[in-house]
This record gives sequence, structure tokens and C-alpha cells, in this order.
Amino acid sequence: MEGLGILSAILWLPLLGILALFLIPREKEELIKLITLITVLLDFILSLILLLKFDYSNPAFQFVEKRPWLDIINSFYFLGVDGISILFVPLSTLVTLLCVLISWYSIEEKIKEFYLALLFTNIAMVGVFISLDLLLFYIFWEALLIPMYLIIGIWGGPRRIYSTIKFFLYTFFGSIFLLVAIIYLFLTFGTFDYTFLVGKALPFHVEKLLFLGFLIAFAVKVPMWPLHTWLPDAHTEAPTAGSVILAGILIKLGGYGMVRFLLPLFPQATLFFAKLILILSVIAIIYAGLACLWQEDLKRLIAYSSVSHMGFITLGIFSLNPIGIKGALLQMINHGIVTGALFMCVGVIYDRTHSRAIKYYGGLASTFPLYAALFMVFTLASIGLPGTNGFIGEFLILQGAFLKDRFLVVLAATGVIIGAAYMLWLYQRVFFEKPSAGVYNLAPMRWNELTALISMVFLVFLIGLYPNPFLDLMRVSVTKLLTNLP
Amino acid sequence: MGVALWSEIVILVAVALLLLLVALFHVAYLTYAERKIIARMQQRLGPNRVGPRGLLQPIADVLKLLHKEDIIPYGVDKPIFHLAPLVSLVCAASGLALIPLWDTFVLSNLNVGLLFLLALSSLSAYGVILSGWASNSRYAFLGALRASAQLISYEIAMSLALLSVVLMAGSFNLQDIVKAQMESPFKAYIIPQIIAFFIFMVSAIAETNRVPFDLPEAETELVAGYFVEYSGIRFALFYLAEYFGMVVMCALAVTCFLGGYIGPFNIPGLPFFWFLLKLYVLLFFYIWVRATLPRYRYDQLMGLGWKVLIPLGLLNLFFTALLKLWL
Amino acid sequence: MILEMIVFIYLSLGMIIPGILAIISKNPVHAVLWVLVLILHQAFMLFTLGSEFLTAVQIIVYAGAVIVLFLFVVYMINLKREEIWKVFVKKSPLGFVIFLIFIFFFLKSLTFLTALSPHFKAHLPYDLTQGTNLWWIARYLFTHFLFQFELVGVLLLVVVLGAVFLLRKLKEVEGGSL
Amino acid sequence: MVTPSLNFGSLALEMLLLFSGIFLFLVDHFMKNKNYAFWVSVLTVIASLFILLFIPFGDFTKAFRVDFYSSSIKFLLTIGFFFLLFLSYPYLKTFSALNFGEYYGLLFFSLFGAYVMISSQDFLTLFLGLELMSVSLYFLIASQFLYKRHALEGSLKYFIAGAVSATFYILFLCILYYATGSIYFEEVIKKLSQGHLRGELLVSFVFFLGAFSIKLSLVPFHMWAPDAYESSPLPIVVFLAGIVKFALLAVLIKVLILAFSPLKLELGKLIIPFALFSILIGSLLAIKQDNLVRLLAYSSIAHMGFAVLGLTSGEFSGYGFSLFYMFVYLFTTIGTFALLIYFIKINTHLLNINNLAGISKDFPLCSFLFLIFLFSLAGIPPTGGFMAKFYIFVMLIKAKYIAVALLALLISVIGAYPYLRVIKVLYMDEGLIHYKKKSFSILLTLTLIVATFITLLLGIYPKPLLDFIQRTLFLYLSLQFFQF
Repeated sequence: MEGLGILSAILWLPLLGILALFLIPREKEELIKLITLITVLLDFILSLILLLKFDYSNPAFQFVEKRPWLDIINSFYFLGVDGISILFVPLSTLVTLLCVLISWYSIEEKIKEFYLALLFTNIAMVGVFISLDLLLFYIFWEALLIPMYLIIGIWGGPRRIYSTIKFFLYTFFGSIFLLVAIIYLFLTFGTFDYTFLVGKALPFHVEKLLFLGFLIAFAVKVPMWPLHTWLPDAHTEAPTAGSVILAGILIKLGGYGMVRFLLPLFPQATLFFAKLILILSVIAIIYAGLACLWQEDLKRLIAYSSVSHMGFITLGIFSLNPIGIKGALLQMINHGIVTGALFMCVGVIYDRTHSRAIKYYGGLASTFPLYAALFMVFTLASIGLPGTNGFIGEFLILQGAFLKDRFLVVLAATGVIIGAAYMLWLYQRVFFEKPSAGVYNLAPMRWNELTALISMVFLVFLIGLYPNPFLDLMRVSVTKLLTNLP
Repeated sequence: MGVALWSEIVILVAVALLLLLVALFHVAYLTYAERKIIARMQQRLGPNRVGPRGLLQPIADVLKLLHKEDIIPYGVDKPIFHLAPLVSLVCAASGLALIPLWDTFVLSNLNVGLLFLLALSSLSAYGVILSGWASNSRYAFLGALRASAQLISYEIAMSLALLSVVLMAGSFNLQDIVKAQMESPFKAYIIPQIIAFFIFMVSAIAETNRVPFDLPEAETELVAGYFVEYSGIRFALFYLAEYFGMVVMCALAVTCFLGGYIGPFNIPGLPFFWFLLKLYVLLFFYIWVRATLPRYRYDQLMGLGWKVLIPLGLLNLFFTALLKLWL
Repeated sequence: MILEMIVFIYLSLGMIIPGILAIISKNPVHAVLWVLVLILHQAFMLFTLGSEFLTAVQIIVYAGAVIVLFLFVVYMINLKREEIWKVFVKKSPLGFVIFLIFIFFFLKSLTFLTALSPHFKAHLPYDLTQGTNLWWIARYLFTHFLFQFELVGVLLLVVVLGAVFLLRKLKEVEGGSL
Repeated sequence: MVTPSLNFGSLALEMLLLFSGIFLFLVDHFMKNKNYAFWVSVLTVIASLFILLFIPFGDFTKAFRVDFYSSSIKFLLTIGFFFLLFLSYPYLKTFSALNFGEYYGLLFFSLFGAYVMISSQDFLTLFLGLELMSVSLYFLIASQFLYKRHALEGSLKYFIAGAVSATFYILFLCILYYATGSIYFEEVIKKLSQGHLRGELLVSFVFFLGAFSIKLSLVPFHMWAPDAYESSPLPIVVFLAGIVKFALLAVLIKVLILAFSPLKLELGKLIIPFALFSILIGSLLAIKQDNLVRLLAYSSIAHMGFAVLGLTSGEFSGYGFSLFYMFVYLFTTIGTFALLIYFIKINTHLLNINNLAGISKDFPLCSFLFLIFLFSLAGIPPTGGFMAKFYIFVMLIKAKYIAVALLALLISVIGAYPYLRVIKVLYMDEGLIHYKKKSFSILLTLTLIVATFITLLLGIYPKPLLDFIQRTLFLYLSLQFFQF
């Protein structure tokens, strides 16, 4: 169990890139970009190797690394992946890779800092998904705030400072409850070791409180309905890469945390609160869906659609059966890909026109056909058209939730319809109708944008048409997860 | 509370009153002596109209002052204005109670008598400051500020000089100091402590605001210094306080440096003879200085105190300590 | 015994009442003078406790030097009559509340201590029959409390050096005019 | 009467400091080139580090004791002081009218006071050490008046606060002496462990705490801090906020262990409101500040609140965490002020936050380091500030003060805002003026490297230092058991 393995390699590889960047003078912009790209690419390749070497029939944690770290409070440097987290590691590295690509030309100032922040983000994201020590988890969780704060605040839109401080304080506020709960767990059991804590019984009232402590932190990140207001602002004002990371990974952290910690650690409380969360999820789905209908701003609309989709994911998680959870996990990946891609698309035209207002556009389909086609794919995936990945996820979630509560599923299913409505209406407004003055003479798509978007299209159809391997990866682990639930 | 206590108190009061009367008498004739001696030194006659050779002059002066109108100027701080001369006089005069005039005659034989004398002399600064402030007059205020600065600075030098005496004698008790002098090989500390004696005399002159250190009441600059607004009996009190201060300082010098009441031989029937003799010599010295020296400039005065007397006093203290350690 | 009691009560009142008067006096010079009265009473309280040395030192140092300096300062900055109490309460209500809290604790400690008093005598660590008060003080200062005594010396040295340091700077800046 | 031991060997360190202070004062008038003072100071500090390593443990009379605890704390303080000298040199180069041997001399006197206080065995020596430490600071703060007229005001405020503190302390001493008849720690704890006088000593401790919280600038006695900090020369701010408070906290812990340990739980409860209000008010008032030093002053108030929270549990590990907190804070402050000293060298107006706008363009590395220190102050991982806060929370929850921990945590969210604002200005605002770069002195670079390294290292791997501190305290505990 000792020693450094592939997980540490994935985790700390960007650190090499960071050190290299420190040594390069800031004038050599191309070199900076190139080194970042190579680092991230290597990291992605490493994570693919991890994916290939993963034994999906084994429910236990694999590639485990455990070495003493803070003896005094019995905390370990403890890494490992299982079926739940395995998919998120390549997703994180992939998203970072795409972010590097998509920002290749669009970031024009403070280039060195930007790529440093990206690499740092990568470390923190991967760290969150693979750490099995609660304290380590918390540190990565919080450390992720720093680069995100900077990315939104420095390279964001006009109202970036308001958004970034709102984002920071919201999430920081949520994390505090998490910290207290973690410390309480540590003091009760004397360890931060996740594998040790699973299945340990707690008094019911304590469990409820701890559950709430964890839940607030995760719910802010997800974001669940009443705590979602930071998200539209942050998404809207962030630079493209920031939005992609936010949509692709950051808000998945909440969902991942729920599956990873809430269900196994606090089974009774999970049952107790499941209903409440289901209701909140449905409210989120419908409320955010309706909110999308009168958004004037492209990014804001997609941001609200994220809230709605994340409602589906929490719905799936708290249906508390294998189908729902698997659906939720898969949908997290899907949503990361699809929404990330949508933000990239918005980024593409934003870079050319510097406007996000929907009414500014119109008739893009005739002036920018390739782009329109790509956007169409992601729109449909977002709606959940069969054949795209969105369909698989949503279908599994609704199926799982149906077993739990039929009435809510009916309500949630209306969310799908609303989703179709706002996305298609958006598509119609932007791409068809009469072309507006601003959309002529747009520069053709660059190599970096094309690479990023086309690889996303590939993923959309890969998962949509052949989801089995992905589901297989998580099957055993999810089953094991649910054995703890009474 | 028995009869013994009461009788003790009655006797104490009686002796104190007696002492005070004698001292007042001395003070009164000190003024006369001063005027006479200075006159002689300046080739004048001095007071010679009231009584034979002007001997009743002091009494006439007192009567005149008592009859004058007691003016209270406008805008003064009345309670403090009334209080100040009393403070001055009391602080100056009560020092006498601690001086041993004879081996069985000392009003209050304290363990730390010397310290109390210093304490009283430092309290006498209040008479000056308060009168200056309460008078609500620029001249008085300036005089008061000068006086108090001077008092405080010279007090340190004086204490240092006295401390070396204390070091020699090993006691703060004045009676003990006198006895220690008797037992010492020199019979009087003026011989081993000549520097201390010099420092003490200079600071004593400054403490009592006498020429050449009479800056606070310099007529030519400040009219009459801190008591310029006083008249009549209150002025007399200040006047008295100054001469009382002289007497007490000289008595202290006699006690600490000149062997006190001890003389080369006893004269039967005249117990205070040696003490008074030494006292008169020192008082004469005081008057002599006044007749001889011009007034210092203020910064010279402060410089002398801080830059000469205090370091000298410290050095002297240091060497006395070495002497004490090795001998 | 009764005489002692009367003297004690007089001296205590002589400390408490001038203390209060010093605080509420509107004229700063009067306030300082009340403090002087307080200190003199304090000195004589020490005298009745059999400690002549401390009495003398108290008068020389506090009455003779400290209060005189206070008076100087009051003269120099020319304080006018002030409604001190009202200003204090009005301007800093929080400060007033804290003041009240500490007064409460102080009174509480007093009640504790008066309850204790029959069990405790004055803690004189020495025997007055074996030597005078002065002798014992000297002895303690130079053996038992040597370190503290030297520290006080260092403290005074530092204060003097610091004052010289500041004034030297001031002179350099303002061309020697003070 | 027992003749006390006069073991001058155990005083070696203090005497060294005192004599080099006096030496600097004596020599300074005759030296034309004032840089000598810095080198004398550096030599002294290096020598004192050596002395610390080889000093024999022992007593000097009953008042002063060198033991493992005091030596360890002195060691940590001396290291901090070493870097403080490194900060002082470039600062005094910039503000050459301050460049006197007396500056270093007064610093040594102050440090001397702190060390005496740490080694004291009775409440009187403690008091004298405390006063010695503060008295030199009054002058050091005021020394800035050549450049800022209101420096005298700040100094005077600190002085008045110090006088009030002394009054409280003397009240405490009176009650203590009346109740126990002694000023020695041992006697107090003897009385307490026999079960006597608990109430009386508890009440007396209120005054003790009052005195200390003035010096530690805990609410409600914090008013002096912003003004004093703003008026002082920047290295003195580090001294005030880092070293002085570290020493004070170490002494507070020592008193809690050696004199009041049977009462430690009650005393812990007494500390809580002070600490919580400090965190709250420090965080809230920092929001509105435009001057960086004032902001850091308020943040120091909040930080002291956190550090003191570690004392509430009455456990040894909690005390250790408090010391750890102070050490982290010390080095974060050193780093921050090293940068501020560089900024002030560029332009004195850069201490105003709004003037820092967009400075990250011209000084990318400096702003990046500034960012690290600010995040450490805000307590965000992976910096030392987070670890320090984290341990305090562990302590609080362990001691079942969950509500307190939650409150402190929630307030710390507010507390993060001021730092975020500075970062915002640094990175996200557009700067109108471009500043010219000035040369970066080697001493500053060295200090910055060390401070950054320590800040990050303690955030990632704090084990060695924590072990060291805990062992020190544990040794103290066992020592105490042997005595009784």
C-alpha cells in the first residue's frame, strides 16, 4: 500500500508544469502555452492509462496510496479510486486540456498567471476526486477556490468582481459546515480515513446534524435550489475556460460528494432527508427551467439550464437505487461534456462579436454553418435526444426516480419538456430568423476550437450510442455503496 | 487612653510651640542681620532708626505688614490663593522638628528623618507653583514655573549629597548621623565629604531661592516672582517661609556635615551653644554670598544643576561607596 | 484601639473622597491637587502601618516629583474646564459599560476578600522585632528580590534612553529649537 | 532567610541582549556610517541563537528560570527577530532619518523584556518584563514622527492603553497577594490545588486577562491597535503584531499551566467572549479600511482572537495549537511586510489599497507572493494559515465548544472578505499609474523566500513544528508533576 503510484503521478504532474512556467520569462507566450498544453496532455494520457488499468469487477479502492502525513491528528496522505470516482479523473484532465485549447487565443493578458491558475485548478480537481482522507479532501476542496476566484476575477466579464466575491463567499460559507462536520467525525472516531468511517454507526440526531453539515457544502456547490444564486453570476462573468471548468467539474464536486460521503456515511439521515432533497430537486428542475425561458443572455441561459440539470442529478442520487445513482453519475459526466461544450460554443462567438445578448444574434446558421451544426449536436444532447449521451443519463435517472416516487417523476419529466422548449427556442433565435448585422464576416473557426468541439461531439455520441462500458465501470461500486443503506 | 498619653501630647505641643517661637525670633533677627551685614559690606549703615542701632526694626516690619490691607486680586483661584502661603510656611518650618538640637532634644526622632526632611523640602515646591498659578498673573506664573523647575533639579543634587552622608553613617536617622560623626576619626563629615558639603550648600541656596539663584523672584525681570500679587500678612508668610527655609537648610548642614550639637568641649549651662554657633556661621555665609555674587542666567543655572552638581554628586556617592566597601 | 480605628477611617476616607473629587473636578488643576491630597493620605496610611521608609519615598517621589510634573503638564497644555464625566459617558458608551463590568468584578473581589479577612493577617514576610523596617527592605531588595530590583533599574534606564532618543531626533529635525 | 542562587550563566542570553542594546546607545553618537548597527545586531542575534542552544537550565534567584519551554519559545522568537532585522535594514535605508543605532538598541531592550517575561517565575518579574517590552515600543512607534506627524498620537494611544493595562495588572497583583500572600506561581498553584480561594483567584484573573487583552489587542481593548500600527515604522509593526504577541501568548500559556491550571476550564470559558468579539469586530472593521497597515491591524485583532481560542479547552494540545497559530501568523506577517517595505520603497502611497490597482502587471512576482500571504491570512488551504485555523477548530470541537467553533468559522467567512478585496485590487482592477521597478535588496529576497517557504510548508507538512511545540509543552507538564 506504500509508495507513490499512478494517482500521485496524475495529481502532481501539473506541478512540474507550474515549476517550468515559473522559470520561463513572461514574454515567451507561445512557449508558455505549449508547455501547459504538453503537461495537461500528458496528464490526460496518464488518466487514460489509469482508466484502462482499472479493474471494474473489483468494488474496492484501487491504486491505493497511503502514507503518514499529519501524525498528530492521525491524518494520512491517502489516495485511491473506485467505480464512483474513476470516471471523474479523466474528465477533469480532459476538461483542463480543452480549457487550455479553448483559451489559446482568447486570453490576451496575464497569460502566465492564467495558465498557472489552470494547472493549479487541475491539481485541486483531481485531488478532490481521488483523496480518501477527509482532511485531504477538504484541503483540495478549498484550494480549488483560489484559482477559480482568480480566473473569474481577473479574466472575467464586466461584472466579474461582484460575481467572483459572491462565488467565493458562498462556497466558503458552505465549506465551513463541512469542516466542522469533518472535525466532529474525526473526534468521534479518531481518524479521517474514509474507508474506516464507512459503515460506522452514529446516534441518529448526530447523524442528522452531520448530514446537514455535509449537505450545505455540497448543495452550495451543486447548486441546489435555494442556494443557487451564485452560479448564474459566476458562469456569466467567467471567461470561457472558467465557465467550462465551473460547469464541467466544479459543480460536479457537489454531486460527487453526495454520492461519496452522504450516502455511505450517514445512511439513516439519507433516508430521513431523501424526500426533502427530491422535492428540492424537482423545484430546481422546474424553477430553473422556467427561468431559462426569459433569459436575455446566452451564458446566463446555459447557466440556469445547468441548475435544472443538476436538479436531475440530485434527483437520481436520492432515488437511492442503483439505476438512479448510476444514471446520476453518468449524467454528471454527460453534463460536464455537454454544458462545457455549450459554453465553449458561446465562447467561440463571444470572442468574435464580444456580445452575449441573444437578441444580438440571429441567422447564424447561414453565415456560420459548421458552427451551427456543432451547436445543434450539443443542443440536442442537452435536451436528451435519444442517441446522444443526455438521453441515457436522463432516462436512467427518471427510471430510478420512478421506483422511488412516481408523482415527482411526472413533475420532473415536465422539466424535460421545458428543457426542450428553451433550448430549441434559443437555437431558433440565434441561428435562424433573419441574420442580424453583427453576424456577417465572422472569422472561421480556428484549429484549437475545432479540436475541442469535435472531440466533444465524439464523446457525446460515444456515450450516447454505447454507454455500457461506462456503466460497467461503476456497477460494482454502486452496488456496494447501496449495501450500506438500510 | 490613659493620662500618660494625654500628658505626653500636651508636653509635645508645648515644646513644639516653644521651638517655633525661638525659631521665629531667629528668623526675625535674621532679616535684621542680613540687612545690617549687607549694609556694612556695601559701606552703608543699614537700619538704625527704630530702637538702639535699629534693633527693633524687625518688630516694626512685622507690625507694618500685619496692618496692611489684604488685597485679593480679581480672577484668582481663591482657595488655592489662600492655601499657597500656608503650604510654603508649613513645609519650610516643620523641618525643624526633625533636627536634633541636643542629644535629648529632638521633637521627632524618626528612623528616616533625613528622608522626611527631603520630602518636606520637595513639598515646598507646591507653595511656589500654586501661588504662581492661583494669582492669575503672568509674572507670578513665570516665576512659579522657574521656581519649581529649579527646586526639582536641585533637589536631586541635594539628595545625592546627603546620601553619601547616609552611606558614611549607615543610617537615615539624624541623631544617628550625629553620633556616627562623633565616632568617626574626622569628628565631622565635612572633612571626608567636602565635595558633598559643597554640593549641598550650593543646592541649598538654590532650594531657598536665594541670590545668586533667585531667578524666581528676580525683581528686575519678574517684579517679585511668584508672590507678586500677595500683600500684607500673606506676603509676610512667604517672607517667613524663605527665611525659615534658610534656617532649616543651615541646621541640616550643621547636623550632617559639621557634627551637629557636638563641640570640641562641653560648655556647662549652654547646651545649644555649639549648634547655634555653627548655625550662625553658616547663616553668615549665606548672607555673605548674597552680598558678593551676581545673579545667574537661567540656562546657566539649570546647566550647573544638571551638568555639574548631579554628576559630581553621583561620582562622590560612588567613591564614598568604594571607601565604605574597602575601609 | 478606638484611636487606631478613627485614624484608619479618617485616612481611608481621605483617600477615597479626594480620589472621587479628582475624577469629577471640572478644573484640572484642582483635580491634580486632589490627587496630591490622596497621595499624602496614602503616605500616612503607610506610616501607620509602620513603614516610614515607604511614607517618605511616597512623598518624595509622588508628591514631590510626579504630581509636580502633572501640574506642569496641565499648565503647559492649558486645559480648560471640562464636563469630563458627561463626555466620557456620551462619547464612549461601550467604554462606560466595560468600566461598569470591571467595577462589578472589583466589588466582587472585595466581597470575597472581606469574607476572607479574618483568616489572613498582614503578610509581612519579615519580623519587625529583628530589625527596622528599613533594614528589612534593604535586605530583601538585595537578596530575594535582587533580580526584580535590577530590572526596575533597567526599566528606568530604557525610559531615559528612549526619551533622549526621541528628543535628539526632534532637535535634528527642527534645528535645535524646542 | 534563604540565600538565593545567583547563577549568572542562566542569565547569559538576557545579558547579551541588554549589553548590546547599551553598546549601541553608547557607540552610536561616534559612528558616521550607521550601517554598523545592523551588523552588530545580526551578530548579537546569531550569538544569542548559539547561547540558546548551549545555555544551561537553571534559576537566577527565585524569579527567573531557564527551562525547556522558555528556551524553545525564545528560540522561535529569535528566529523571527532575525528576519525582522532583515526587514529593518532596507526600511531604514529608505527612511534614512530613522537609521540610528538607537533603533536597534531599543529593539534589543524590548526583546530583553520579552525574554525576561517568558522566563519569569513570579507575577512581579512578569510585570516588569512586560513593561520593559512595551516601554521601548512606545519610543519606537513614536520615532516615525519625522515622516508622519501623527505618529506621536499613535504612540501616545499605545502608551495610554499600556498604562491602563498596568493598572489592571496591579489590581490583579493586589488581589492575588492579599489572597495568597505570595507572588510566586508555585504558591498560587499550591493554594489552588488544595481547593482554596478558587473564586477569589478567578476574579483576580479577570483583571489579569484585562491587562493581557489590552496588550494582545483583544476586543474591547483593541482601539489602540490600528492607530499604533499605522504610525509605526513597518518593521516595528511586525514586532508588535508578531513577536510581542507571540511572547505574550506564550506567557499567558505559562501562567495558565504553572499558576492557574486547576482553574483552567473556568478560565477558558472566560476567554471565549473576548476571543469571539475580537474575531467579529476585527473582521468587520477590516472591511472598510483603505490603508493596508490599518487593514492588517484589524486582521491582527481577529487573528489574536483565533489564537486565544486555543486556550479555551484547557488542554495541552490546545495550548500548542495556539503557539503554532502564532508562529504561522508571525511568518505570514513577516512575508507580508517584506512586500509592503518593497512597495513603500517604490512609492509611499502604495500603502493605500486603491493605489495598488493593477500593480500585478508591473510586479507579477511580488503580487503573487502577496496573494499567497493574503490567502494564508484568510486561512485558505494549502497555506499555513489554514492549518493553524484548522487545528484551533479541532481543539474547539474536541472541547465540545461546537457553537463557538461554528460562530468563529462563520465570522471567518466575513474575515476573508478584506483580503479578497486586496487581491481584487491587485489583480482585477485597472491601474492608471505605472510604477518604476526598484532594486530588490538581498535581505528582503532572503526574508521573502524563507517566509513563503515556511508559510507553504506549514500548510502542507506542519508535523515537525507541531511535534516540537507539543513536546515542549508536554515536558512542562511532566516537570510540573515532578515538583509536586
